Amino acid sequence: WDKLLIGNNQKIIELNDAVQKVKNDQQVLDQELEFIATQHKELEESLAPLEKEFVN
Amino acid sequence: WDKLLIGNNQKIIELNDAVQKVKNDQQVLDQELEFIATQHKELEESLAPLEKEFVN
Amino acid sequence: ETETHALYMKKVDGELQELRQRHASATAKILEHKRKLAEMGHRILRIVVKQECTRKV
Repeated sequence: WDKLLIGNNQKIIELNDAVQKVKNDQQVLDQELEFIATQHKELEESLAPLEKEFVN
Repeated sequence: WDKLLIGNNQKIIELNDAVQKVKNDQQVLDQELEFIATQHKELEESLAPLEKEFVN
Repeated sequence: ETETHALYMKKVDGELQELRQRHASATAKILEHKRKLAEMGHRILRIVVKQECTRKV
């Protein structure tokens, strides 16, 4: 029992670290997504006048 | 030992919350990625006629 | 109780494994999106250039 209890305690610490790492990785991806959204907006904005001219 | 057990219990509850949150965040991230894919497709579709007209 | 803990942590281990896989796939998708955006930016630029030329002629 003792061994299992101590092992669990150790494992909890490891898992907490692992969860933290996944969280950090997600944050990086969130930033990337924001970057993509900004770029996409820029492209749309540069496309708008072209389309306007095309229609006329 | 009781203290350790209670501590483990508490930490596991916290761990559970953290994992749940990370899972939800990943879900949101995946949805955002799908949304971006749709947006890109739309942008590409509006590019096509312009290219046909101007770039030959 | 201690055994339940051990069992639960095994489950968390598996969930983390799955999350890492999803993360890897999301990273790949993001890279692909970035590549696509760069490509579309290039295409838009080409249209702008051609349109400008047409206008001057």
